[in-house]
Amino acid sequence: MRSITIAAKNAFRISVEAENISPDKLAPLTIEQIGSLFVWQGNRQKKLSDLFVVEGDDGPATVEEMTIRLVGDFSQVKRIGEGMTAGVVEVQGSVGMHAGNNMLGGLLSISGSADDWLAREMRGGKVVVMGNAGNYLGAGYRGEKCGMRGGEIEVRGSAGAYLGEHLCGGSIRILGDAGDFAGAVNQGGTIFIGGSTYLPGAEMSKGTITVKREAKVLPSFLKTEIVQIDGLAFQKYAGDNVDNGKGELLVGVGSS
Amino acid sequence: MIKDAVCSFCGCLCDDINVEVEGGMVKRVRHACRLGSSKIMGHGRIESPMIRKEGKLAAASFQEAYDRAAQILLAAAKPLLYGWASTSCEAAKKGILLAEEVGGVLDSTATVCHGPSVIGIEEKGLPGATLGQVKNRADTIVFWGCNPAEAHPRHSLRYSSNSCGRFTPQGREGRKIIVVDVRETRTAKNADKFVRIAPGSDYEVISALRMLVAGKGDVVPEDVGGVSKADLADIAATLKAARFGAVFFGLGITHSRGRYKNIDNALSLVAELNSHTKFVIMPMRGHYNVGGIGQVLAWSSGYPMSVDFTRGGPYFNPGETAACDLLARRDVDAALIIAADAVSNFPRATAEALADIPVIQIDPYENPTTQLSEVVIPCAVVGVEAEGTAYRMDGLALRLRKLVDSILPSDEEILVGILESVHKQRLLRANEEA
Amino acid sequence: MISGRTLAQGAGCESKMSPEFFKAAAVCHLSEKDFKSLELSEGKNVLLKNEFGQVVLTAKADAGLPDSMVFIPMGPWANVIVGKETGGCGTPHFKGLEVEVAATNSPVLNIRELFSGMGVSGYV
Amino acid sequence: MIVKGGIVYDPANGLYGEEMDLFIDQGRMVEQAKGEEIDARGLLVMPGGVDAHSHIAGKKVNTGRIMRPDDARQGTEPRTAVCRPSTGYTVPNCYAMGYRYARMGYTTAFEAATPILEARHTHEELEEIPIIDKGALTLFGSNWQVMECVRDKDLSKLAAYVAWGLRAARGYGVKIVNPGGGEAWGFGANVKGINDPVPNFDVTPAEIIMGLAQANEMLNLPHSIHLHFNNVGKPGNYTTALETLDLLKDIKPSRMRQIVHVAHMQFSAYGGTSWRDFESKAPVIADYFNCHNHATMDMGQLLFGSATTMTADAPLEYGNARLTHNKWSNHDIELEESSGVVPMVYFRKMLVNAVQWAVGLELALLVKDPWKVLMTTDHPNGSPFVNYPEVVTLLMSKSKRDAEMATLHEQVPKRTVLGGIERELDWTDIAIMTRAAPARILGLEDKGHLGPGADGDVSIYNLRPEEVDTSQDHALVKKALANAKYTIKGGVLVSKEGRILAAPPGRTFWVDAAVPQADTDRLMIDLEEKFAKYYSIQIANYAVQDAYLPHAKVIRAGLPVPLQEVA
Repeated sequence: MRSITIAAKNAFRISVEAENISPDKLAPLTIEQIGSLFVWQGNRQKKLSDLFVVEGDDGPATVEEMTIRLVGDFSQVKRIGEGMTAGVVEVQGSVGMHAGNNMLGGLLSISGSADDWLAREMRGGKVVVMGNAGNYLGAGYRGEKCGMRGGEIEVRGSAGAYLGEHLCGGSIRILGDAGDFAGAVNQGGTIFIGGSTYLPGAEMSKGTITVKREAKVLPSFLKTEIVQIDGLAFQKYAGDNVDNGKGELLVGVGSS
Repeated sequence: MIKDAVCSFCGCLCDDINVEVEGGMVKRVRHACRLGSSKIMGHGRIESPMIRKEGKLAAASFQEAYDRAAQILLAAAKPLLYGWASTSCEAAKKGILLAEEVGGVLDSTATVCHGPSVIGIEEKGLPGATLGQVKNRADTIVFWGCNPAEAHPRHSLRYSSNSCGRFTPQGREGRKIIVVDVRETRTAKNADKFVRIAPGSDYEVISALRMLVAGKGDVVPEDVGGVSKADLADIAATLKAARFGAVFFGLGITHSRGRYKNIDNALSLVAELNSHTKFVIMPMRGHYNVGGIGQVLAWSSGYPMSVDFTRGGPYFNPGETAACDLLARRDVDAALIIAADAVSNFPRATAEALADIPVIQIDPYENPTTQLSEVVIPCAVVGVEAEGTAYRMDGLALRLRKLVDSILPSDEEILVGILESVHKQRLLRANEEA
Repeated sequence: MISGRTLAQGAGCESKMSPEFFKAAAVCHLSEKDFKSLELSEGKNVLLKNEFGQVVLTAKADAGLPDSMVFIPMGPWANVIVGKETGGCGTPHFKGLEVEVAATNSPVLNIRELFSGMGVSGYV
Repeated sequence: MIVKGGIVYDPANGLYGEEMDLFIDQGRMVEQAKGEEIDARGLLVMPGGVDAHSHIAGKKVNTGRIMRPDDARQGTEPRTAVCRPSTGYTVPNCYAMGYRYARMGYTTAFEAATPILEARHTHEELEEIPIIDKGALTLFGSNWQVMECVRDKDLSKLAAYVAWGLRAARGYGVKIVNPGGGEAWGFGANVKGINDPVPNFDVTPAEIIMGLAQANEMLNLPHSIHLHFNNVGKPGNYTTALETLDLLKDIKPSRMRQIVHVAHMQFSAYGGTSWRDFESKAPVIADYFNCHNHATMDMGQLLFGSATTMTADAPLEYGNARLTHNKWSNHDIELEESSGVVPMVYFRKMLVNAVQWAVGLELALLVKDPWKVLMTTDHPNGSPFVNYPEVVTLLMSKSKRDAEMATLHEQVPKRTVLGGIERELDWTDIAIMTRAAPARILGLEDKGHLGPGADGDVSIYNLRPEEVDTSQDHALVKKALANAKYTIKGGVLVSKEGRILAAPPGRTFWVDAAVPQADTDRLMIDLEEKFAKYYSIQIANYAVQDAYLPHAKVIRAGLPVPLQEVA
């Protein structure tokens, strides 16, 4: 195994884009080479070592062997773990937008919270967030028909609006609440929300959305039966009928 | 007397304005509404460029102002170039070039009005038409969350409710007007049917209408967003019975809970109505050329607003790259505000972020943004003192005329001045380094 | 609370420093019932308060408004009580905000006073 | 400038692969010149490519961009010292259009459809496209004034209107899209065939087409009518195509060229009664073209992958959107037209798409005379223009076609004849179909050839025509065509091996046709009434102002004056 630590030298006011911080990019490089990779801060292209301190095992290693630990304030650092196929990225604290976007494999774990667009267009691997996630978790890019297609996301806290928009596959589990329009245009993925949400499953055509507590349900969903899951009662709905959708929406009954 | 001038106030771009000019001054304006007349007649202006010195704005020359503006932009890692809705496309073109040159983010006031409409259109497309098509054909018009009686005073007479055309010779009498809003506006008072919906329920109401239009009403509950199912069924039937229907929508729907999803859903409703009859939909654009900056930006960068040029290749993502996002996150370090009053129009906490960074203002008029600007550059008013292109709310391009002379440069000329200063200073720096 | 365009606010929006704009935009519309229940009369002021801020405006009865809803012309006064959150899509929530309304004897701030606390601060 | 030692294909001047030097001076081809030498020894040299049918500018193109940020992000290239930034694949930004055409060795492209009312917008975008020369065809097929002149059988007024409309739009030629259908779509309907009357106007598509074709020849316009048939994109529509073509066969051309140019023939060569029994009718269409000389076509080749369909055929787009459940933009233009935009993905394993792919190739291979068929993809309807090298290699290589066929839906061989076509085009054919013929069909005398006086537009490819086996080495050919070794535009070296070296502005061609004043006077009475009652703008604000064409090239045509060009 190869483990390296990247520490942010300070809190960044102007956000940093660091798509190079991923196991795939770093595994084949030595510590020194890693330091000379590029990152962007606004219109300034900088060396990674200008903004971060890199320490740990020297390379190279395979992607699978690679663990990257991020310490310090990464809340304004975007695109961490973009497109990673394997290995581990461990964020000790919070992370900026677009972490794990286009992720194909490996593990991205975040001990704090994640900003918007976490795991955008994810295809595989696993993302775990101990805190909250922002808007557009596991969603697609603007105008795209597909968001997340595969993999697994777990958020211990809450998630923002448009959770899993255009979801085409994979599963998302939120222990807390989710913002408005969770699972909009779901085309085959699975979403579980431990808390409440608002207007879930708008225009969903396939897939399942389970909301344990409360949800305002759209007038275009057909109320069907009450089902029991793990000893809890859920009201089942079919929809979204505006598009003759065959999705399944389950909303907890009377649990509190 | 200048005939058929184009009014540069709102997105209606009325082009039948007659203006009497005497001794280089506008004496009288005919055909324009109160909003347009007031603009064309002219009022209090910033007279000289100003640069802040020891905390106070002091008069400076244009060249000094350009140089200081260029210096601020060049020093910034992430400058924001915001506004563009009340100026010409020619200025927008130079602005985009400037944003590319200094590696900035360019955003328009669409971000605080029809930005959500743009995102909705990205989801569903826009089934629209030119306004003349509505005038000549529409027998059913829906105003959803908009109030043209106050925001676009001549809209109804020239293009919609009260206009007459080839297949609509009776004008208002031959039309059904439906207004959907949370309050009974002046527009609502003149409607055949006013549908009051609960605030934030637009999405649900539209979903219910989509169900009813498609004949799937059995699923719809008895009350949606404060409107009875019977009422909704009645509206759905009216829409389907139209020979040509038009939906105009405004900030009542883009600013409410649901945002772009509301528009997204409305676009689908209109698309589906076309399986039964003919229907079009369009946003009521506020500032006269907010449509134009969107068009120019789209053909220049591929995206219609909120374009981040910091890395050289355009990147777009409202929610991340829009002016309000960047300011709320304090993720900018300089701003050029042109043809917009960001300080007044942004939420207080967002506007406060502007006080922390150097601001360059280009505007004919003093406003709260002036008060916290580092550089203030007054300009000629496009459509009155300068020529240029603007795009009407339906996307139609018109050429604005120059009615009177001004000693002030146009926005375009000012931006060219700043661009030249950017080049000059960059060359100087390169020489120094060499 | 909802904010939106009015004819008078529109006419003044390119002359923001003018008294006309003040008159047009520093007002708060309430339903007739709410107007009465707050014991307001023509020219009286209301204080609007929420998590984002507070602002004093001249009260106006508006028959078109339902109860429990206030309307403020869009502009700097309304924006004091609008939050900076953009909800992931770039546009702040200008409409549909919860706000507490009370009658007040405090004066309405004019536009310069409104921004007096927001001067140019110490950037470098 | 001297282009040294190239193997030159200039079919318009009877050169079919001759080793020779070329000379350019002050932007034009000349007999002798000095200056910079470009080493083209042994390499394939052709005139700059000419695209006679492409959707590159205007409202519907920009609508495509606005509704497709997903497409824009696919082609992002940062700005350079020479270039503005690029974005997009099927709907590139203006800059990318210029750079990408130039990289392929193309130096001219014509926007295929602009309503007069929105021509200002089109010119704003055309002006922003760097390097290449441009023009825009003007839409007349559902125009109230046109239909009323046709109804009244007032041909001279119609000609006066066409001349007036071209001038107002700064347009190059007469485009007709789904004639009458754009008006019918105003109330959500369509016309079903050339003899189906247009609602409320008492004319048929056939009459509109005939009237405009006759007016076109009365005006002696450089280009013929440019026609998008009725029923485009529908099973069984080949009969509409044949009927329409036959309608026009006896009209006398005013110049040495076709009477009608058919846009994207591929989309109109379908048999069957539904998508179920959908099949190619390319052989029948090709046969008609082989037996008649009054019509030319462009392929409108479809390629698998992403596209954005955009056309003034609005009902077609509504159908596309409903069929594919995709996003849909529509735009009706008062008194003139309608239009629509729908993103599309074409799949190999989808039978309809696979047959469409074959139809385009069949047409180009079965029509014997390459002067009658232009290589296009109806960008971005069939595929974006950057994929032209794929089309060219398919035409040049039977083995490539066979390899592709093997990956398609298994029914394709039963629905098409492509598998049995042995023909492989050679460089002369390609030079005709991508250079000489489009220039001749458009009536651009200084384009598409390398004779003295022609524009100094030359493309040089890293291919040795005397050595390369185009039938087998198609991968090599495709690569070479994608990025010309050198592209010279107006005597300026603009692109080298895919790198843009210079981005001068291109020119915009438009046609100013003279008509008798008396006809214009009669016309103006009608138009003034239309503006007073029906248009939403004033007549004074209608025509495109000269400010929008700072690099205009006006071509004079019309009744009393002989054809001449002025700078």
